[in-house]
Amino acid sequence: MKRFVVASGAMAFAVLLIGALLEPLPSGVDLRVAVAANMTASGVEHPVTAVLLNFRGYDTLLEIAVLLLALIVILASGIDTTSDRSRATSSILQTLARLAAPLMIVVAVYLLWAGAFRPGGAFQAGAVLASAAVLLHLTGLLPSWQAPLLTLRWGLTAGFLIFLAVAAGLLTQGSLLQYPPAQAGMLILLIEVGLTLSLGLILAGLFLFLSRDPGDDS
Amino acid sequence: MIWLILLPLVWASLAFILGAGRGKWLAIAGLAAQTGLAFDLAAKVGAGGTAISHTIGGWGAPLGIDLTADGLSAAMLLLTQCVALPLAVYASAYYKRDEAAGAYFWPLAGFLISGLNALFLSADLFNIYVTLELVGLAAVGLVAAGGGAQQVAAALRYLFATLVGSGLYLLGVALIYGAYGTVSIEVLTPLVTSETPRLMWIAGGLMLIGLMLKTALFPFHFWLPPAHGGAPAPVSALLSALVVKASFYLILRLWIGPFGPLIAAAEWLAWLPALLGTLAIFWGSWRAIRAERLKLLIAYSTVAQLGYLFLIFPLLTGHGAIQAGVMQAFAHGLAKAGMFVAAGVLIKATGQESVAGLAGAVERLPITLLAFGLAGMTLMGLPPSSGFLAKWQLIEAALDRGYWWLVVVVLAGGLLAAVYVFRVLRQAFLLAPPGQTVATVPRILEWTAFALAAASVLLGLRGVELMQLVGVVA
Amino acid sequence: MSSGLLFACVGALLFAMGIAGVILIGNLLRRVLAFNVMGSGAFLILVGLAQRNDVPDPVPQAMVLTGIVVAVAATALALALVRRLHALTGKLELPTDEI
Amino acid sequence: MTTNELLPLAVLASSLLPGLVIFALPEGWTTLRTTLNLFGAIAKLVLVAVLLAGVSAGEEFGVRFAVLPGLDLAFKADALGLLFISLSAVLWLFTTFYAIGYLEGAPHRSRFFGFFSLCVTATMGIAMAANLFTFFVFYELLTLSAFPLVVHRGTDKAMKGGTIYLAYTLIGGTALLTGIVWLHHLLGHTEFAHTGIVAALGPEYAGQLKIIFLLLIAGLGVKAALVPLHGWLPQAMVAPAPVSALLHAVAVVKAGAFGIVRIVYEVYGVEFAQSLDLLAPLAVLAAITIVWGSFRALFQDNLKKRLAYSTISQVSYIVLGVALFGPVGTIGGLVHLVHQGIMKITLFFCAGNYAETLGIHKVSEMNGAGRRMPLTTLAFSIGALGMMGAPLTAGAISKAWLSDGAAAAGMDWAIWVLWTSSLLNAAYFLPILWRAWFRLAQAAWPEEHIPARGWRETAWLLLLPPLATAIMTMAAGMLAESPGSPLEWAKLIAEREYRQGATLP
Amino acid sequence: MSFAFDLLLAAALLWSGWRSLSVDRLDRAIVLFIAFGLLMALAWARLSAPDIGLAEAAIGAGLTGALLLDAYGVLKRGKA
Repeated sequence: MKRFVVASGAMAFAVLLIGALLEPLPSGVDLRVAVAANMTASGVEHPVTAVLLNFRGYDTLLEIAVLLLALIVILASGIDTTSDRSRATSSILQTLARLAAPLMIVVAVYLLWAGAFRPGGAFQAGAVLASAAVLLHLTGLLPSWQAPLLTLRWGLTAGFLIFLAVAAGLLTQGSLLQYPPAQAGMLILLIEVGLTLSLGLILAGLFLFLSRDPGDDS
Repeated sequence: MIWLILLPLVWASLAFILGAGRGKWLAIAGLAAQTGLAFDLAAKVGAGGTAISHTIGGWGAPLGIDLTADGLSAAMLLLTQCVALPLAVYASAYYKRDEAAGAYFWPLAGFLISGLNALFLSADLFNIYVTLELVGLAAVGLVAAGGGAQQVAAALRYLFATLVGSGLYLLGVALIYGAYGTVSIEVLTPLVTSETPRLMWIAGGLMLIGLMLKTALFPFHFWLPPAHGGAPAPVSALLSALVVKASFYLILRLWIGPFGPLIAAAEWLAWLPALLGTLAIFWGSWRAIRAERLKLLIAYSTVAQLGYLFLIFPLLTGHGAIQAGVMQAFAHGLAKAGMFVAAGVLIKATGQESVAGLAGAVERLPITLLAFGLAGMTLMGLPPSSGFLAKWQLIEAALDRGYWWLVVVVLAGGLLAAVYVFRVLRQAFLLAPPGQTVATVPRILEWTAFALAAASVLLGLRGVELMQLVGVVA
Repeated sequence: MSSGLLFACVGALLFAMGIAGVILIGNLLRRVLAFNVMGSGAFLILVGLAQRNDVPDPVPQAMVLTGIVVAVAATALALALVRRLHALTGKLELPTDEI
Repeated sequence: MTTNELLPLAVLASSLLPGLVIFALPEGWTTLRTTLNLFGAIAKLVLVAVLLAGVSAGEEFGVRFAVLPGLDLAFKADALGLLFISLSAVLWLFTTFYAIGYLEGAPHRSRFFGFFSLCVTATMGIAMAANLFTFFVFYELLTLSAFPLVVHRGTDKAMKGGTIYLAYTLIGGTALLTGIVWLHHLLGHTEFAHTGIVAALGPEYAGQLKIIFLLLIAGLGVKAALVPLHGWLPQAMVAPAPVSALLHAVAVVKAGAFGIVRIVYEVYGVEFAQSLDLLAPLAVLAAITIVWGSFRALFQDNLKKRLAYSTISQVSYIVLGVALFGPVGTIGGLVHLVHQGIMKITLFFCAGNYAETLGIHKVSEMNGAGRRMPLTTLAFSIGALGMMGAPLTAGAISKAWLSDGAAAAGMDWAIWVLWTSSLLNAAYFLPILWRAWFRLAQAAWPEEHIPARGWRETAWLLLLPPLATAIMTMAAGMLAESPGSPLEWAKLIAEREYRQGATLP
Repeated sequence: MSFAFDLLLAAALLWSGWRSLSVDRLDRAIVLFIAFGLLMALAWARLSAPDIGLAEAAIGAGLTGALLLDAYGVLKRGKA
């Protein structure tokens, strides 16, 4: 009964929504213009990066906080002792590794190549780093992390703190994250380096802390 | 005012770097500073008589993100810091050294509070989404932290509730951006008219439902009692006093902001929250009256008290409704925090979770029980207390519009509250069973509970400034 | 019909699918899947609707990037709790009894 | 802040501050606690004396604080208020003495005296409230702070009594609140003023005003124990004797009665209330209560319960006096507010003495008590005779004025009510006196705690207060016409409450 | 032409999404979900949002998938 009600409700909702989506919409604000107009002042050439780290950099700041937070929650929620070392022998995982490894290499290469002519991709870079670490771990090449040591904790928070410091430092310019156009590029680059490192560590941590087990203490 | 957001982020991450269970002094110092900032901001807003805003990155909406502090935001910020600071002091004494539950309390609490402050200040719908997630995940983490099966289950239930809630909200934001190309509240509000596309209605509905889910308004309250009733006392207090208020604040903000024209086009909409609020009051009180465990009783009382907040929606067209809502938010925030921490002391001392186990508590822990009583006074809405002022304003606003049944609901709710509050006090006044052992608890725990409860009562003697502050709109 | 709108509609369907899943599915791992599907739907709508005339708009794209990271954080958190629950109770469902 | 503003606050503080300090005191520090109590009580008496002098000299005492925009916490010490204040202040002093003696060595005394002082503070606030909002604040404060005293013993029986007490008073409070907010909504304020404030509203509101009046009286009627809202009072007699004495003979029930006085005279205005024909029904209700209370008292064997029903009946004399249109009735009612307090507290003190000294709780156990405890029994007799309205006692004065008032108001039936009540009073008091004085004592007392030593039939602290109040009873009766007596004060008030200067005999 | 491809992609997305929720075996569901993630990446590319595409591929499909699979592996052994 419940199934039926919920399913039909969801169906009806989807239909309603699609109907509304296909209606003609009023012409509101067009931010593309604003973005394009301010690209030169943003300190980067790639619009998405400009939005991500300059125009709406504050969102990103909080987002990193969310990510860090998630990691802390995972640490806080305690260690589960059910897992054991025989993971690497699981057939699915090895198939996945075989399937995903080439793809990831391709992605990483693409990223490097792309990074050559446009700044950005901190997320992608970090993510790929993390995924690489994960893959290594899955194939048994990288042990999972046990307790977060001081250095690791620094590494995890470094990117966030750098971002925070820059943001706060720029308060001298009048408001949070107000880059002076001249140094904007350099500052953003600084932030991105930090982020890439910490994002990589955090994303990897999400996995490596989760899959920790009392067995391997190397 | 930007520091209200940055400070907690800083001390939270530093506390994390310091390691498990450390950094309480950092947190308390930071919170003390924030409290000062919040008062300062409130004073500025109140004196200036106009909202203060901060354009991040100097871009300004719609391209950039704006922070705006009008009377409502300033008031909520004030409440947040004023509740969080005593709770921090309490928590610093509550968790034993290297106790699993407390290992990561400080970072989590820090992120939670920064999320709340950011939410109250933000004037950008998508940015608010991020803050919602920050608050929600931190809250879930606090519930789960080092807990047993029951807490983890409660945390999961809570997690999915809050994720679905923010998911619905996000979809709403997506539709709004699609329709108007902006997510800045100031820019959006003038664009919306009563003959807005259907998308806008859908967006409104989605956001409203999502936020009601996060506020645990009946019938979306299912997740709240296990989560608030199962968590450690300081956490329950934080969640009941502040977190649920955040999503309520957001509903109110959107209701009188961008979605105003839609509401005006369909007056009857205002009765939906009021109706649910009414049901919440009766159902929550009823469950509280029946509850076996003390903290569960308090959690259900939260369900009931949240109901009052939603009674104001039909009255928003009149005057004084928002004031009543804010007063209720303050009353419940302070009182419920006080009550939860008092319950924490009682449980710590008697080692019993059940209401029945309280017999004789009044002899052993008079201060804590006095705190519980004062908080109860506020929840019952008996004078002199902020709860009473809230009820008074609510009733008067209802009379202004001639909505008699709201008056009846408010008064009946007060009586029901009396039933469950005195159910506890009565038990505590009974003679102690022979051979009952009571562990000694740090004095500071009792006194923080008392301070919070007393604050909720004393506010009932001087509400003028607060009400004037709330009167300040952008 | 522009591909933007097309994917927006797909997003709508995915969102509905996901939310129904979150409500109905008891198995927590599947519920996590459903939540992710739901999120993807919302993201598709955000970008697709904004680009309904197929002109790329960086702002919603940046928002979606943020959203994806938030979503993965939430997912990891959820999985951690699920595993914790499983370690404690050996179950993959939430206890149905309301306390 | 001028002295005239500070004085009312000082009156509140004189019991509030000692109370708060006492809460914090460790159980053992008896001396300090006692000193604080007595200091507070005496300080209050002095302050009240100053106020009395000032008001009779026509000075205004008052102060107000804004709680919300357009909502003030306001105090004024006017003639009517002072009537109640001075009564409570005087009796508080005696009761404090009595309680110290009564609770010697009992547990939780800090708690007891703390809440006790809170109750007195609340009573003072009620008396000095300058608007209905303030009145309500302290009215509910009284409800709350009395609860721990009712359940002080912590037994299941006490809990039952306490719960019933709460159920009645909280529901009554809700009705009262409804009326007050409604009124505030109509008028924009609820300030008390001579000759009333609601008359300004105009005829089209008559219907609403009647309903509001009903709500207000219902709310206050609970504390004033008007039939059928009286059920809690006999149950609340489980409280220790000093509590019954001060709270249930004086503070709580009087708070209700006093509230009715304020409503009729200073909110509705007695003439306006008459024009809405609200007074006659009130009078009828009072009459019913008077007769019913006395009638029920006949069948109570438990001494305190019998006194409780007698209270129910006697308090309604006040309401009746208020409801009798015309200054004479007013004076009768007001003066009875004081007289009933003095007499009834005497009776409760004595009842407490019997219980503490000889373990007597039942009328049937009273045989020969008079021989064993002559002084206590003498005081008891005076109080009882006063209740019956015997000559030379305070009761006689009240009854005389009340029946004159009834005649003046053309409600002759009320006179018959008074006579019936007096007869019933006699019927339930005289047997007690007869047993106490003339029946022979049975072999042994139920449980004798305090042995007699010569003249000292019981502890001094238990003996002196009832004697003092008994003497006051006689004095109030015999010196009624002399200046400064309750009667004179009541006349002063009555003159101010009637628009056309009152015509007094 | 490209629109036809879009339609195909849309259909694939819906199908994989639906199956990942409805298929009875959990491991299949997870693999399907990873496929879904990769298809999402393609969709992003079609929406001229390469950044999201990369992120989706790396994070959405890669990391989430890995997390899910790992959890699945542990839980399955926990059950057995």
